[in-house]
Amino acid sequence: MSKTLQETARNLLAENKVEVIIGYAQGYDAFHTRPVFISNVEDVSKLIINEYCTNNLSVYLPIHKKLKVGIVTAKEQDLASIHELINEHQILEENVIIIEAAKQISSLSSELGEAQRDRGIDEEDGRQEAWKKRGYDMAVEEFEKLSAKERETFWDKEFERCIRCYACRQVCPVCYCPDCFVNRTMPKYLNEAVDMNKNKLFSLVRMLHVFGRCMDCRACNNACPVGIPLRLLTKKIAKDALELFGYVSGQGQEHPFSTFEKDELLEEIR
Amino acid sequence: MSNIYSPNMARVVEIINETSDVKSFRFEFIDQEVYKNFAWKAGQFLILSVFGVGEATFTFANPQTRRQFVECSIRKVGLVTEAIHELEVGDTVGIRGPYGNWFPFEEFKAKNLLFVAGGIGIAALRSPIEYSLDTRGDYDKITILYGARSPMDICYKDKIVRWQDSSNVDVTLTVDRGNDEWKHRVGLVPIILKEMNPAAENTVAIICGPPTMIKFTLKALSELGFTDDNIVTTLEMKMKCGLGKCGRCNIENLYICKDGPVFYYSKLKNLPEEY
Amino acid sequence: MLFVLLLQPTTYNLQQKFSVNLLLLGMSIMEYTITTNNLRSLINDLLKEHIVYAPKLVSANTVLYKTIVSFDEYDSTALMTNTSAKSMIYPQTNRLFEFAKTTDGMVLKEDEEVKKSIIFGCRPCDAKGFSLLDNLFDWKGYRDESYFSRRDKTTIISISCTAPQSTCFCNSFEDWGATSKVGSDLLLIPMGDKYLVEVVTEKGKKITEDGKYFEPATERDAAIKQEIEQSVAELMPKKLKLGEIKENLDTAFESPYWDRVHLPCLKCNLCTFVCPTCYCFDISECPKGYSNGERNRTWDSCMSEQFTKMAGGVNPRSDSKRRFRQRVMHKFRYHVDNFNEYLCTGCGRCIKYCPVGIDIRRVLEGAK
Amino acid sequence: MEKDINIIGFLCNWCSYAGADLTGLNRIIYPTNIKIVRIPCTGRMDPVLIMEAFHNGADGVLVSGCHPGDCHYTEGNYYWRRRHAVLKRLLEFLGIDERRFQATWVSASEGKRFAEVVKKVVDDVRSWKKNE
Repeated sequence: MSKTLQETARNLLAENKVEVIIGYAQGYDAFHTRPVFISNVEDVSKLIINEYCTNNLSVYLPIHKKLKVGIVTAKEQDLASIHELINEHQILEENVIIIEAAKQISSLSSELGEAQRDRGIDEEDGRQEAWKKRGYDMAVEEFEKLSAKERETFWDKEFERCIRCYACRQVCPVCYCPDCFVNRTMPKYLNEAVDMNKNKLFSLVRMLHVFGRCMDCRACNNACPVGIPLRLLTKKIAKDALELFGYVSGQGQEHPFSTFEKDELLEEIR
Repeated sequence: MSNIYSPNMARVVEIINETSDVKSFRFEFIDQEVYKNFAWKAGQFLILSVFGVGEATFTFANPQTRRQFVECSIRKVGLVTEAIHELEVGDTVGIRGPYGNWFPFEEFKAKNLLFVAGGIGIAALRSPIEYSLDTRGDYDKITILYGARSPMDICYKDKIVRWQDSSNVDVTLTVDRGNDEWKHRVGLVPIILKEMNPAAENTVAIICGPPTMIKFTLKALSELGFTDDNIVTTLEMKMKCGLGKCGRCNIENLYICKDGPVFYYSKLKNLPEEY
Repeated sequence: MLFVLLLQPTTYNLQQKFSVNLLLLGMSIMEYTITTNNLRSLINDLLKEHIVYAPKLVSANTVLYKTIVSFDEYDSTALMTNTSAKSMIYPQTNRLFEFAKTTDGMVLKEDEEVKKSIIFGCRPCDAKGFSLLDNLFDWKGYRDESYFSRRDKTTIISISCTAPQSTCFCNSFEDWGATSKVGSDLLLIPMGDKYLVEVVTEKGKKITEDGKYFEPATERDAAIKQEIEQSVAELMPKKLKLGEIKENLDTAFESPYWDRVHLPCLKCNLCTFVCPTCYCFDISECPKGYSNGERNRTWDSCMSEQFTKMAGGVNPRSDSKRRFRQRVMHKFRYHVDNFNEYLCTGCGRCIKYCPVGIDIRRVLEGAK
Repeated sequence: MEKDINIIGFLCNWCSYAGADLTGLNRIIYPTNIKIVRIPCTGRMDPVLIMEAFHNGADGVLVSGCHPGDCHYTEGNYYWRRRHAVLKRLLEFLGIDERRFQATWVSASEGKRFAEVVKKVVDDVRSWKKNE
């Protein structure tokens, strides 16, 4: 598998189709990989692809938007993120060549990937399918059954240990704002002093900002050094998007917050 | 105070509007005992706190020879400086310091002094200028070149008149863009400096200003024959503690707040350009 | 003869025997053993007068130093906590003082006396971190009381490592091994159902002075200790040639190496926040209402853009490369120039938790 | 005395704020637990402010704007309705009781309705606080 990938990468570089290949290389041990930037043909042998390729490499695209990049995608979500970034005009489609390893390593079929490239699934079924494929499970529903008090206690305990390293934000492909709201000084939303409430506020507002744009790629969840289950939140916003607006991120639909219908959600606010 | 980060209380006693965005503030310590032990030298800096907003670093604008009060000239650029500009006479602020090193005047004895200031850089050079005027006998000729963006941006107008009146002091003013009433020179500092053509022999150049100005002034000075160990500059960096601990103002292993802010160019030249 | 006699198992009146012991041998025996059960009792005793921090399982795969209320909360199985022990003495948000506007003007109130505390189950790499911080906070004639008020009242009881992780590289540092004592007050070396106790400082001695849980160590214990050291050393990864690395870094500032190596780094603050030695901080204001508030010292990171950005917008370390270089250079070059020691203990957290798998060992080895 | 509840009301400048004014002009009595913040339009409502209010000790938050179709800026409140739906669910997910965060429509002429709304919100928040 890695051999095919290396071959593709070598050809792309040799034919000058890309300036750099962003892929995965061996990490500090056999169970970890790391992102790697390859611009020399000699280095392509570093590229590997296996089930430990967990990073979403599309996060590097807005940073290097001026380069012609070949990017390895290891899962459906990575692919979806790239298309989301193109949709949001953060990167130019012609600057990106996707080396889709997702087909090879995941048991998921490539249909979604095909559809992604066409950008625009309109049938309800397609979206439902995409939603299921990304592996959402039932934990959100189970969590919702808890009482408000139990939920609050749960999150208080989780966010109490947040050290606000902002790894979750930095690894997120759609968190590309050059000036994040937490860094602003006028008004100063977040004080430098770290407390549980403000940690919670940061994550909640981040979730609202990535609502409908989050591909549930798990990058933030994996990055957290203290194991805060951020995936529970990303799954929740994905679920709400589908339930409220029939929306699945990365499918080329108009973002739910940039449009509305006059006769919807009539029961919500009276 | 046991805590090295605790400031001493001081009161604003006078506010002078220098230009549209620069004000000079005069502070007086509430505890006179504190002030007795508060000895600074021209070139050092202090950390000023506005309670509820934060701290920021400023150089002393008046030299140790004129210590009726502590004076700082402050341009409005950010959160803290904006809050300082809102202050009124009688308001309480916190002051801690003095920190950093100072201009090595003992090494300047019997030499000519050339001060080159650009923009708000004059605030950092005012204390060494006034110090050298107060100890006038120790130095030979004193030349001052001060450039600002426009006639409106010239600080210390009344003081400059007094400097000009002192004996054997040559003050040249320049602006980038003049107007009808402007009787002094027009042009960028490095160009005017070359036109002035000061003698490099037995002269120390003391410069302060924005990075681009410093860069070109250094070039002009070397063309005029100034050697690197006869150029002194003072650096600006973001600082939080002033004590060499917070870790942000370093160039290599030097901390600007402890090993600086005053550097000979001969030393600075060998450091990477991370300032 | 006498020596052997004294090493018989004793269960009572230990304290008296100890004093005899010390006197007779004319030297201070600083090694004891303690059984796991006695350790439990010791910690539970100490809990009466101290705040005790110990590794505690807080959620799946997350072990952090937390205040414990009984020995049973201590998680002895975890090799390493997710974040380092530095926050116990140098908290992320450390209040310097409170201020209040009163009729007498602005009044500052510094924090009251801190309570005595114990960090239990600290790994030697974390303990070494404190010895590095000690030097820093007492540097250039300024002694930082907000750090030392806690430091002086904290006793560090370390437990040596039995097996390194694939991210560990503490052995790269001079005189360093699994049973290194730098920074600890007491070092415990696990030996099956008991621990060998090495007394390192006066503070540590105070805990053993009480004596009722301790037994003097035998020659056999010392032998076992050596065996353990040996076996752990064998498991250790290959050493970094730090001397060479420092020499390379001395000339590497302008090297094009940094143009490549920083590329994967996303500039989160993770590596610096989980590090036992990263100390850079910010001083920030936390207003409470119109006239009150507090001033805090909070951790800051050279990885963040705001770290060196000045009010006018000028930033000497504006790009990713410069910030990445600063972190590596500070730890392995600048700090060595100033303190003659590396600002790293080899705990490997920055490698293990880096979201993009940057391995500082590899970065250092490649630097030219 | 037991500390009474605090509610922060974010009212749109054009309808609900005027409605609240009318309540006062008509001398209609309503609970004083609500502190009002005027915002330009519910479409401009920043969720950070709502979280801030909760974290700074507010027991409840009420956001009120023009009825759908009546927005001064034509469609601001439609956008708000969508964002509110998401925010409300997320706040509930994080454990903020649904009674504590409420939204409603009050027009400039509905002074009486505004008093009723505030009464309802205060009652709801009180009932939540009682079980806390």
